Amino acid sequence: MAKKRIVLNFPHSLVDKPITYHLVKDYDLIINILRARVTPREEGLLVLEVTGDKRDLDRGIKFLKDLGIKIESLAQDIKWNEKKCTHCGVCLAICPTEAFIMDRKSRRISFDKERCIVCENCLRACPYKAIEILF
Amino acid sequence: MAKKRIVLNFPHSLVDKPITYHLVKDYDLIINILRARVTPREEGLLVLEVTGDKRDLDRGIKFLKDLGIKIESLAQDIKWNEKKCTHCGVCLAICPTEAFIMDRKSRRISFDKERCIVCENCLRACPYKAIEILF
Amino acid sequence: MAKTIKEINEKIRKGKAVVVTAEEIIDLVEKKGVKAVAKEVDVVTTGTFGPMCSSGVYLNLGHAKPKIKLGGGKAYLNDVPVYTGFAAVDVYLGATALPDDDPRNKVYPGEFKYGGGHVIEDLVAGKDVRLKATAYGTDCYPRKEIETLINIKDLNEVVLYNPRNAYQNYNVAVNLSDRVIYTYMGVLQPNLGNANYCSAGQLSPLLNDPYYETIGIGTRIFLGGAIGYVAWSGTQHNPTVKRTKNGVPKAPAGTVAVIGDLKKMSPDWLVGTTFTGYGVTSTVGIGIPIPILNEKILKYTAVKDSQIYAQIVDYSEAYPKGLPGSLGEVNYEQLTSGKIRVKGKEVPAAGLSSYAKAREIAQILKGWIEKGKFLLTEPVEYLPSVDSGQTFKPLKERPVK
Amino acid sequence: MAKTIKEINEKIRKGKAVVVTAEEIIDLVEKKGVKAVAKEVDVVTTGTFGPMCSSGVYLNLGHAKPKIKLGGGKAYLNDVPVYTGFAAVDVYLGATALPDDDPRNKVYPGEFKYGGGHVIEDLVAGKDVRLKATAYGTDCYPRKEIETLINIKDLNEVVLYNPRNAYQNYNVAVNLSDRVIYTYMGVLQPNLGNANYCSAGQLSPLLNDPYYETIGIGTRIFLGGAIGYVAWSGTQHNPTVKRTKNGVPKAPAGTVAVIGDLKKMSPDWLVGTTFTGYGVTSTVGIGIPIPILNEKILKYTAVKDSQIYAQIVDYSEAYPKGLPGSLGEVNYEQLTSGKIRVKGKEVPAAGLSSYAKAREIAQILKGWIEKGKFLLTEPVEYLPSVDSGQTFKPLKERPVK
Repeated sequence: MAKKRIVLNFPHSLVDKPITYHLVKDYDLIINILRARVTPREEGLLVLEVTGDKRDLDRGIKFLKDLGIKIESLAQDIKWNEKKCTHCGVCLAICPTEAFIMDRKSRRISFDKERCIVCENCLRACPYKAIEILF
Repeated sequence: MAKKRIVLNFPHSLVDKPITYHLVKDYDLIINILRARVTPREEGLLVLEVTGDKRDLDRGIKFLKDLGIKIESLAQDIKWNEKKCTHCGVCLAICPTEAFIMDRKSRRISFDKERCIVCENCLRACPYKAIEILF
Repeated sequence: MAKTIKEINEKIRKGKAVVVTAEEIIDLVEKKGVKAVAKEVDVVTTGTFGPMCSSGVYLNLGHAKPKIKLGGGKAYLNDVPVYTGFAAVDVYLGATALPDDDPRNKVYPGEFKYGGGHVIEDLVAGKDVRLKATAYGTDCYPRKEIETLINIKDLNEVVLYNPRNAYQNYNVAVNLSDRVIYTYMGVLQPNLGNANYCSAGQLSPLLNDPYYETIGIGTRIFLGGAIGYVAWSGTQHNPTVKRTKNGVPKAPAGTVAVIGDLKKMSPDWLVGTTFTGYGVTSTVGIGIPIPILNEKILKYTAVKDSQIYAQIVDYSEAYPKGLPGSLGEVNYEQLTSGKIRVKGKEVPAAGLSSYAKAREIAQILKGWIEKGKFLLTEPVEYLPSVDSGQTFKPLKERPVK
Repeated sequence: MAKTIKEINEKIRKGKAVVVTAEEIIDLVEKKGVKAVAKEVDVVTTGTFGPMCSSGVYLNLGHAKPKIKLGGGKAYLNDVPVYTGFAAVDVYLGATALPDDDPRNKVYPGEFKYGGGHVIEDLVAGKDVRLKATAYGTDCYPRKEIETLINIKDLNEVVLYNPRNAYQNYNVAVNLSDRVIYTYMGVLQPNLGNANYCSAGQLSPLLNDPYYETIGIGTRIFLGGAIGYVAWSGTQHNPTVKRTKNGVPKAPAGTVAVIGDLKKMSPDWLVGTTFTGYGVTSTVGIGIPIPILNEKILKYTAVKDSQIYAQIVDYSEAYPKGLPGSLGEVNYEQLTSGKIRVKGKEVPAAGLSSYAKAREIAQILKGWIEKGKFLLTEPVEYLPSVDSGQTFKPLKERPVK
C-alpha cells in the first residue's frame, strides 16, 4: 500500500467532473479530501490524500494528468516547535484531524505530522507561535 | 500717620521726572517702591507705599495728579487660602518681605498681608495653588 | 492537631518538612484519610501557567547625562509604548501594550505579533531592548530626546507588578454563531466547533484555598521562576460567586496582585503571548504554597478536577453584550478529557492554561521548600472573602452632559 | 529587655501600648535615658508629607455594555492619559501624567495647572471624573469608544500603588546661575537667592530606622489617610550612600514602594501638586510605626534634626548635567531655622515637605495604635540595606546601531 498527499489545480472546464469518483471507482484508491476550494466556473484546488496499491496510485495520477490537471506534491508543511510549546493544548480542539495529541499522563503535547492536513487552524490558535508553516 | 498703597500710571513725558524725590523732599512722605516698570520714552508704572501725615499724604497725591499722573489705589491683592495650604513653607524663602511667617512651634504658616508687596513670587512657588491674586 | 506557620518553618529550616503538590495530595488523602495526612503533610504546593493580561513591570532606567524627565513625556521599549506618569526615570510597561503603528484589527483578524508581553519576555531573557523617548525639557531635566539600547542587568530596578493574576476558576468559552470568532479565549470555531477553558483546575492556587484562609497580602510565592509575594487582592476579585458545597467557586472568583524582582526571573515563566484577532499578553507562571495548618485546610487542597465546575459561556453574543446566563456547567475532569457536551452536541475542549507547566511549578516550589530555601509567611492581611460581600460590578454609564 | 512584635501587639490589643511620635521621643530619651525609655515605649510613629512623583493608582472600571477592551487602546481621565497596557478594564493613572494638549514648557515657565496628581485628588475627594476612551474592537469586545462620568464609589478597585515614596533624606537645592530656574525642588532664585529642602527630618520614616531593621515588605503603615502597606523597596533605593556615625544617610538613600485602597483614603493626604516650569505630581502623606524592639532601635528613633545632614546641590548646572559634588552640607536644624550659609552667603531656606502635616500624621497613627485599631506587622522580607551593596546607577547609553 502506498500513500501520497497531492495538490490538484484544475481549470474551470473540469470543475464539474466527478474526478474523485473515478479515482475510487476505476483505480481502487482510498481518497481523503484534505482541503478544497472548488467554485463553479472558476479554477479548482483540491488537496487529496490518496492511498492504494502503488501501481493503482501511479495510474490514477496519470489519469488526472491526462485530464489536464496540474499536480504537485503537498509542499507546505506544519512545523511544531517543541521548545516554544507550553503544552497548554489549545491546538487540540481546533485541529480537525487530531494531529496534536496530549499524553494523558504527562499532559504534554506531541505532533503527528502524518495526520496533519495543513489546514492552518493551529497557526492562528497557538498563542506562543510554536507552530510555523514551512514552504 | 497714614499709609496708602497706590498705583501710578504716567505718560512718557513724565518718565524722566524725579517724582519720588519730590514726595520725600517737599511733602515729607516715606515712600517704598513696591513694583516699578519705568522705561525711557514709554509709559511708566509705579507701585508705591506712601506713609506720612494724613494732610501731607493728600497734598502729595494732589501734586502727582496735577502733574498728569493717573492714580489708583492698589487693586491687586494676594490672597492666601489657608484651607489649601499644606504648611510646607516653600513660600517663605521666596518672599522678599517676609509676609509669610512660620510659627516655630506649630510649624504652621500665616500670612501678613500688610507686608505683602504683590511681587507674585509666591504665586508660582506654591505647589498647591493656595495663593491667588485677586483683581 | 493544628500546626502553626512557625512550626512548619522550623521543619523547613531543618529540611524535614513534608511537602506534596496539590495533585499528589489527592491520592494521598484518598489512601490514608484526612486525619493521618493532616498530621503527615506540612505544605501543599500549587501552580498555574496561563495568559494573565493585567501584568506588567516598572523599570527605573537611571539618569542619562544630561538628565531627561520622561515623566509627562513619551517613551517606548522596542516601539511598545510604556507609561511615563511617574518621576523622571521610572516607567511602566504593560503586557497588552501595542506599538502605535500596529494595525491591530484593521486587517482582521489582527496578527498582533509583538507587544508588551513580548518585551517583558525579551527583558527577562537578557536581550537588549531599544529605549526611545521624548520629553518636554525643564531647567533641571533639559534633555528632550534619547535613543539607546538597555539591558535588564544595567537597570536599577525592574519590578514585576501584576494587578490581577491567578484567577480562581474561569469561563469555558464557546461560539454559538456561524462564523469563526477571535477572542482572548482563543479562536472559537462556529456552531460550537470547540470549547476553550483556562485554569489549572486541581493544581490552581486559589482553587486549593477557596476561602483565602492561608493566602493573603505578604504571602511568599513562586513568581516567574523566582520568589515573589502577594501584594494585594487582584482587580475583579469577586469572592461572592456561586460555590459548590465544598466551597469551590463555580465561576471566575478570587484574584491576586503579585510582585517580584524581574531580574531574578526566567523567560520560561513569563512568555510573550498572542491571541490572533484579539491582542497580546503575557503568560505568567505562579505557584503558591499552602500551609497545612489543620484538617479543614488539608481537605480544601485535596480538591480534584471532578469537583471543580465552570460555566460555559457564548463568546459570540452573551459575553460581548454582557448578557447574563450560562449554557451549562462542566467539571475539569470532563474538560481535560478533551470532550464536553454543550446543547446536546459533543464539543472538543482544550485549555489555554498549561497543566504540564502548572505541575512543573508546583514541583519546583516543592523542591525549594524541601531544600529549606523557601520559608512560608504569615499574611499581614487576608484577602476579602465571602463575608466581605464584595462583587464584581459593571460600569455604570452616565452621560457627561 | 528585647520585646517582640507579638508582645507589642498584645499590649496594643489591650489598649495598653505606649506610643509616642518620633518628635516626642527625642525629649523623652534626653530626659529619661535610653534604657528606661526602651522599657517604657512600645512604638514610635513617624510621618512625612511631601511631593512624591512615582505615585499612581490603578482602577478597575467594570465592563460597559457592550464590552470595550481598553487594553491596547487609549483612555483619559479628565483629559489626563492613563495607561491601558493591561486587561480590558484595568487602567493605571500616574501622578505626573499631563493632558496631551497641555502646552508644557512651550510657554515658559509652564503653568501645569492639572495633571495626574490632581485627578487622583479629585477621585479620592469623591468628585465625578470624565472617562474618555477609544479601543480597536475585537469579537469579544466590539465597542470602540466610550465617554462617561465615573465616581470612585462605583468602581471595582482603586488601588494606590506608588513605586517610590518616602525618600530617606534628600538634596538641598540652590541656583548658582544668574536667572530664575523652575525645578521639581521649586522656584530657585538666581545667585543663591533661596535654598529648598524636602524631608520631614527627624519625623521622616526611614530616617528613624536608618538601616531598615524594622521596616520591610508587608509593614503596615498610614497611607493617604488609610491603612496601607510597604509593598517593596522603592525605585532608586540606594542604601550605600555616606552616613553619619549614628547611621543616618547624608544624601538621598532608601525608598519604599507602598500600596493601599484609595477608596478609604482622604484628599487631605493626597494632594494634586504643581511645580511651575516643571510639571505636576502628587503630595502623599505616609506614616510608619517603628516597634521599639530593643535599645538600639530606640536610639535610632531619637535622632534629631541637628544630627541629620543633607547635601547642597546646584540645580542650575550640577544636577541637570549629572555632575558629582556638593556645595557643602547642612543639618535640618539649620534648614528649619530658615537661614543657611552657602559659599559664605546667607541664604533663606524653605521646605517642600510639610513638617506640620508630618507631625499630624505621626499623631494620627499614634492615636490609631493607642486605640487598638492598628496592629504592627512583622515584615515578610527586609529592604536591602548597606550590606546589599546596592547603588543607584546612571543610564549607560549605547547607540542603537
